[in-house]
Amino acid sequence: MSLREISRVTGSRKIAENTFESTLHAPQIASLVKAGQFINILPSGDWPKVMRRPMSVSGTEGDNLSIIYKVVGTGTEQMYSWAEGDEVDIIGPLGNYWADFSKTPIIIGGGVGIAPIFFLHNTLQSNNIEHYMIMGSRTANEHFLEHDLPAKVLMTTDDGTYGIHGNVVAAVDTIAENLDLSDTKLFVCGPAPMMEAMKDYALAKNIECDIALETVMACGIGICQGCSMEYVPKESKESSYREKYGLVCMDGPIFKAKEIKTCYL
Amino acid sequence: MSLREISRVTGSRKIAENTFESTLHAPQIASLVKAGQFINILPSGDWPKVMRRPMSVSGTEGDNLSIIYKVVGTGTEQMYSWAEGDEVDIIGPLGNYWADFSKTPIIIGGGVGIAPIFFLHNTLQSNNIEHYMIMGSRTANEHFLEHDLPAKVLMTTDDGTYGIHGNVVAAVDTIAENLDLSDTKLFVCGPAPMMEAMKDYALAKNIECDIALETVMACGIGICQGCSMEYVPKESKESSYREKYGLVCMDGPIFKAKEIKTCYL
Amino acid sequence: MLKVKLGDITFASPITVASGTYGYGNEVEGLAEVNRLGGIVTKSVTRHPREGNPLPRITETPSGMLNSIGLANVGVEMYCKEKLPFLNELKTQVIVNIAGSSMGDYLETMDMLEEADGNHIGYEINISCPNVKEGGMEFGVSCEMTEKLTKEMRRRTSKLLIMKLSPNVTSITEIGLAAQDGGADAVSAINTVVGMGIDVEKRCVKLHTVFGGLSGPAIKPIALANVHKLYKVLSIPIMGLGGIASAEDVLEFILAGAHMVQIGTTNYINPNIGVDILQELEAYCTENGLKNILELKGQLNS
Amino acid sequence: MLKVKLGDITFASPITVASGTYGYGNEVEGLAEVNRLGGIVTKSVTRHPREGNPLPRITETPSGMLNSIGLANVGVEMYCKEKLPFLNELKTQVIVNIAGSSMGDYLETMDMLEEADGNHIGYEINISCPNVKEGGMEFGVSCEMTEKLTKEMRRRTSKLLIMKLSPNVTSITEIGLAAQDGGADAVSAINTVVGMGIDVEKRCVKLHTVFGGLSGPAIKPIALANVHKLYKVLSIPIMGLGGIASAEDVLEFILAGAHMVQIGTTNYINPNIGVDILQELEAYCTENGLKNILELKGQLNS
Ligand SMILES: Cc1cc2nc3c(=O)[nH]c(=O)nc-3n(C[C@H](O)[C@H](O)[C@H](O)COP(=O)(O)OP(=O)(O)OC[C@H]3O[C@@H](n4cnc5c(N)ncnc54)[C@H](O)[C@@H]3O)c2cc1C
Ligand SMILES: Cc1cc2nc3c(=O)[nH]c(=O)nc-3n(C[C@H](O)[C@H](O)[C@H](O)COP(=O)(O)OP(=O)(O)OC[C@H]3O[C@@H](n4cnc5c(N)ncnc54)[C@H](O)[C@@H]3O)c2cc1C
Ligand SMILES: Cc1cc2nc3c(=O)[nH]c(=O)nc-3n(C[C@H](O)[C@H](O)[C@H](O)COP(=O)(O)O)c2cc1C
Ligand SMILES: Cc1cc2nc3c(=O)[nH]c(=O)nc-3n(C[C@H](O)[C@H](O)[C@H](O)COP(=O)(O)O)c2cc1C
Ligand code: FES
Ligand code: FES
Repeated sequence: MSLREISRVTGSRKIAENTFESTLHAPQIASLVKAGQFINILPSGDWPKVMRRPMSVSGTEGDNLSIIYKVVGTGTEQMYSWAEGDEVDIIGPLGNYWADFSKTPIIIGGGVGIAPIFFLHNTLQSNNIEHYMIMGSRTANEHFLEHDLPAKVLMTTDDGTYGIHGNVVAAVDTIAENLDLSDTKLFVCGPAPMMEAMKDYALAKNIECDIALETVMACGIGICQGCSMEYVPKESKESSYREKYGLVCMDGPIFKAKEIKTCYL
Repeated sequence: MSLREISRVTGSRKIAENTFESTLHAPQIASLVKAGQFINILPSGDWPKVMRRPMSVSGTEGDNLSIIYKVVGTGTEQMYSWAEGDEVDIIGPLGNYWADFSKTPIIIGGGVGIAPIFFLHNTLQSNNIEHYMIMGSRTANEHFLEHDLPAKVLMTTDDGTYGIHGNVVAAVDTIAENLDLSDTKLFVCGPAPMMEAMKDYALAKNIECDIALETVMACGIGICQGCSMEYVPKESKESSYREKYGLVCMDGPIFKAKEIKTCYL
Repeated sequence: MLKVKLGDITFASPITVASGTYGYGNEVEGLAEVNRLGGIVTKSVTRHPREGNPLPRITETPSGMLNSIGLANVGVEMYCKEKLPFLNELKTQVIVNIAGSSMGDYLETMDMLEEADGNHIGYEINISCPNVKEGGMEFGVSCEMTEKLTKEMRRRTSKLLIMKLSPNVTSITEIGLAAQDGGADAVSAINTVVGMGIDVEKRCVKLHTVFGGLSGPAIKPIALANVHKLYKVLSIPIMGLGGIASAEDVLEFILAGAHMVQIGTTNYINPNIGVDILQELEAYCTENGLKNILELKGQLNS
Repeated sequence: MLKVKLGDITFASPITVASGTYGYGNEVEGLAEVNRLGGIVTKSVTRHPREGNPLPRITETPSGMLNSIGLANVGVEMYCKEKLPFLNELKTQVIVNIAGSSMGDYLETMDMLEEADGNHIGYEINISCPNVKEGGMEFGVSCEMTEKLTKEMRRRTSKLLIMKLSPNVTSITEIGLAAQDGGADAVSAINTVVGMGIDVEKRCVKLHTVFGGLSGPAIKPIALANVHKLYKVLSIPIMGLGGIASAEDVLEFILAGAHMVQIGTTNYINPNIGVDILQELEAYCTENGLKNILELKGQLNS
C-alpha cells in the first residue's frame, strides 16, 4: 500500500551536467520503499499541471530518500529550485521492485535511469551480494563521477570521453565472456533505445533480464489506465483486460524482457 | 505611443501590510511616463496566464520607475518574489494621465490606489503646485506610514487606528470647508466603493473630479475591447462605437466623474 | 449542511468522484478517505472485458490532459465477482457507470448488475465516450437514441438512472431533454471534450487513436456553460463536472445550477481532493449562514 | 522557406494574426513589426457601428480567457474612412473579417468593402461568434445557411473568401464541406468555444452576457482536433487557430493539416509573438532541411 506524505527537502546538489540529486525527509515512505520503486511528486504547491511527476527512488538513508533527475521541463525545473526545508507532497512507494538475486546480477543504468540502479546497487551491497554494475552515458560530463563506487563497476561513454568507449551492451558483453550466462541476470533501467538494445541482447543470448520501463503517468496507482505498455502476445489468445496491455505503475515499472513488446512507450 | 521594454528589478520592499513597492530599471518608459499612467507587466518568464498585469506607476527616479502593489493572486505573488536583477517584460506608458492643475488639487488615494496619487503628489510638488493630499485605508497597518510627506496631508482609517477616524469623504469635507469649491479639483484613485463615494460627493457638490478606474485588461492597448466602462448617457442619443462604452486602457484610466456611470467595473 | 437528496437517495454531500478517475474505490486505499465522500462513480463497466486502446493513451495539455483509454475495464462479470464485494463494504454511495457499443450491450450489462448482489444505489450511463469507435457516442449525439436507451433502462431499474452527456454537440439541451423524457432521474455533464495533440519532434499524434478526450481545469468554463444551459431547461437535477479542482469550483457549479458535482482529473494530483473540498464547503456554509449548500443552487445574482 | 500561397495570393509566411486580437494593425505600433507578419485579419467589421455588450466582457480562466465583446467595432463606413488608409500602407497582407446578423448585413458590408479603395486581398467571414444574439451563429451551425451565404459572397468577390468556423457543433466537417461547396477559398478554424465563468464571491456571472467565448492555450487541443478533422475531408486549405503560443504550436497545426495559422489571444501577452515565431520557424526549416514549411503539412507519421 502506498501513502501520501508531506516531505521536506533536506538538500539538493548537482551531480552531473543538468542532473541533480535531491533528498527528502519522508520517514514513512523511506522506511517502506524498495529498490526499483518510485514516488509520485507534486513539484510545487501551486502546480499548474494536472499530473504529478514520477521519479524513481535512488536511495534511502534513515528517514530520508533521494531522487536523481534531469531538468527537462516545468516539473523538474521546480524540483531544481527546491530550497532546503520546502514541503513537497509525495505519494509512494509505488510499483514493484527489483527482486530475485539468486543469479549473479549485472545491473545496468543509463542516463537518469541510473537512479533505481544506484538503489539496487546499495541494496545488493548491504546484502553482500556480488554483482557487476555498468553505467552508461553519452559523454563524460553526464557521468556522476564523484560517486564513490567499488570494484566491478564499468563506466561507458558513447563518445569515449570516459571509461569504455561504446554503449552498455558492449560492456555487458565484456563481462559476460567470463560468466555463466544461465547463472546471470540483468537488471536494466535507462533511455528507451538502451533498454531496447539490452532486451534484444538478453533475448538473443537467453539471459534473464528485468527492465524498468518509463512512461507518462496520470495517477500512478492503477486508476487512469494511461501508463500502458504492451505485452508480447500470450499463448492464450483470449484478449481481455490487462492481458494485452500492462500498467507500468502497477504491473511494473519492472517487467521481464521477454514479456515486453517494446521499450519505446 | 507605448513601447515594450525588458526592465530589471532594482529593488523591492514591504511598505505596509501585504503591500510592496518594487522598482524597475526601465530607462525608456521611465522617461516617458506621466503620473496616472500605467504599465502592463509580464510577471514572469514562464507566465502561465493569458493576460499581463496592469500596474499604475507610483513614481520615477532617473531611469527607474516604481510600482506599489498588494499581493492578491498569482501575478502579484510572482512580483513579490522578484529578486534584484531579474528581467521583467513591461509595456508602457499606457493610458492617459492626470492633467489640468489650474484649480487647487485635492488628491485622494485609497488602498493601493495610492500609487498614481503618490506619483501625482510628486509631480505637483516638483512643479510647486500647492495641493492637499488624503490617504485612506481601513486600518493603521495598511498605511505607508514611513513615507515622508509634507504638510497638507491627511490620513484616514476606517477604524480610527490612525489619523482621522472615518473615510476619505469626511476628510475631503473637512478641507473643503475652507476652500472655494469652484476653484478646487479632486483627483481620485482607490477601491471602487471609495471612488463611487467620491464621485457622488463631487457631483452633489459640483466639484470637478477626475477618477482613475480599474478593471481587468487583456491587451492594455485598445485592441481587445475587454476593459470597458460605461459612460453616463450622452445628449446625442446615437448609440454607436465607443459612445456608450469607453475603454479604460485607452480612453482612461482617468475619466471625469460626471462621465462615469459607475466605478464598479 | 452538505446533505443532498437525489431521487429517494440521500448523499452525505454533493461531492462525488467521476468515472475513470477513482477506479472502483479500492485503489486509493491509504490515500483517500473514500467513505467521507458523498459518493463514487465507478470506472465504466462494459458487457465484456476491454483491453483498451493501443498506447500512448494520455498526454498533458495546458491546464488539462487528453486521454483515449478506450474504456479498458474488467467487464461486468468480473466486476460483480471482484469489485462488487469491496464496493459493498463502502459507507459511501456507489453509482455504477455503464458503457456499451450497442443497445444490447448496455441493457445486458444493466440486467446483470440488477441481478448482482450490489449495494449500488444507481447507474450513470456513459453515452458520451469519445475514445472508442463504439463508445456510445452515437447515442450521445442523437436525441432519439438517447431517449430510447433511457426508456429501456428505466424499465429495468428503480435505482437512480443518470445519463452522462457529451459537450461535443451543437445543442446539449436537446439531448438532456431527451434523457429527461426517457425517464432519467438526472443527467451528468460533461464528459470530455474532443481534442488532439501532436508530438512535433516525432511528427506523430500524441494519442494512438488520434483524437481523445480533454479534461481538467481547461474545460471548466465549457462545463459550466453546459450545466447552466441544462439547468435552464431541465426539471431533473444535474450532476456537474469538468475541471473541478477546488471548493470554489464546486460553488461555481452549484451556482450554475448543479445539484451535485463530480471531481475527475484532479483526483490524480490529490486523491483526497473530494474530502478536502467538502471540509472547505462545510466551513463556507457556516461562515455564510447556509443551512444547506443547495440554497445556492442556481442562485446567480444579476 | 516560409512563403505560402492561398489561392492566387502569396503570403510571406503562414503566420497571421486573428480577428479581434490585433485591431486594425495600428494599435500595435511600436510594439510589433506588423509588416513582417504573413498577414493580419482585422477585427470583425459590421454593417453598422456596434457599441458591444455591457460589461464585464472578459475574464481569465485556467490557461485561457472568456470574452463576450459583442463585436464592438466602428462599422464598415468608418472602417473605410478611418482604418483603411492605414491598412493600405501596410506591406503585409490584409484580410478583412466581416460579421453580421443577417444575410443582408453580411452582403452589404462586403459590397461596401468591394467598392472601397482597399488593398485587402480577402475576407474572413465570421459565422461563428458566440457572443451576440445575432453574431452569425445561426449561419455557423447550419450547413444550408453556410453554403448559401458562401455562394452569395462568392458571386460578389474574386478576392480570397475564407469562412470562419465554430467548434460548437456536432460536426464541423459538415459545415466545412458546405463552405467548400459554396465556393470558399479556405476555412479558418476555430472560433472560440462557448464557456461561462462565475464569481463566487459576488454570486454572479463573470460576463454580463452569461456565456462567452473561450480562447487561449486551453483550447489548443480542441482546435487541433477540428483542424485535423477538416483536413481529412476538405480539398480547400485550412487556416488553423486556437491557443497558439509558440513555434511548436504552429508546427502542431501544420502537421495536423493547417495551411496557414492565426495567432489570437497570445498577442495580448506578446504583441510581437507572430514575428518571434516566424523567426523560430525559419531556424527550424534550416535545421531540418525543409525548403518550405508546408512540406510538413499533414505529414503525421503513424
Ligand atoms: C516510473 C518512472 C520513474 C522515473 N524516474 C525518473 C528518475 O529517476 N529521474 C528522472 O529524471 N526522471 C524519471 N522519470 C521521468 C520523469 O517522470 C520525467 O522526466 C518528468 O516527468 C518530466 O517532468 P517535467 O515537467 O520536468 O517535463 P515535461 O515538461 O513533462 O516534459 C519534458 C519532456 O520530457 C518528456 N517526458 C515527460 N515525461 C516523460 C517520461 N515519463 N518519460 C519520458 N519522457 C518524458 C516529454 O515528452 C517532454 O519532451 C521517471 C518516470 C517514470 C514513469
Ligand atoms: C490601470 C490599472 C492600474 C492598476 N494599478 C494597480 C496598482 O498600482 N497596484 C495594485 O496593487 N494593483 C493595481 N491594479 C490592479 C492589478 O492589476 C491587479 O491587482 C492584478 O492584476 C492582480 O493580479 P494577480 O494575478 O495577483 O491576481 P488575480 O489572481 O488575477 O486576481 C486576484 C483577485 O483580484 C481581483 N482582480 C484582479 N484584477 C483586478 C483588477 N484589475 N481590478 C480589481 N480586481 C482585480 C480578481 O477578481 C481576484 O479576486 C491596477 C489595475 C489597472 C487596470
Ligand atoms: C483517464 C480518464 C478516464 C476516464 N474514463 C471514463 C469512463 O470510463 N467513463 C466515463 O463516463 N467517463 C470517463 N472519464 C471522464 C470523466 O469521468 C469526466 O467526465 C471528465 O474527465 C471531465 O471531468 P474532469 O475535468 O474533472 O476530469 C475519464 C476521464 C479521464 C481523464
Ligand atoms: C477578445 C477577443 C475578441 C475577438 N473578436 C473576434 C472578432 O471580432 N471576430 C472573429 O471572427 N473572432 C474574434 N475572436 C476570436 C479569435 O479570432 C480566435 O478565433 C479565437 O480567439 C481562438 O484563437 P486564440 O485561442 O489564439 O485566441 C476574438 C477573440 C478574443 C479573445
Ligand atoms: S498511471 Fe494511472 S494507471 Fe498507471
Ligand atoms: S485592455 Fe484591451 S482594449 Fe483595453
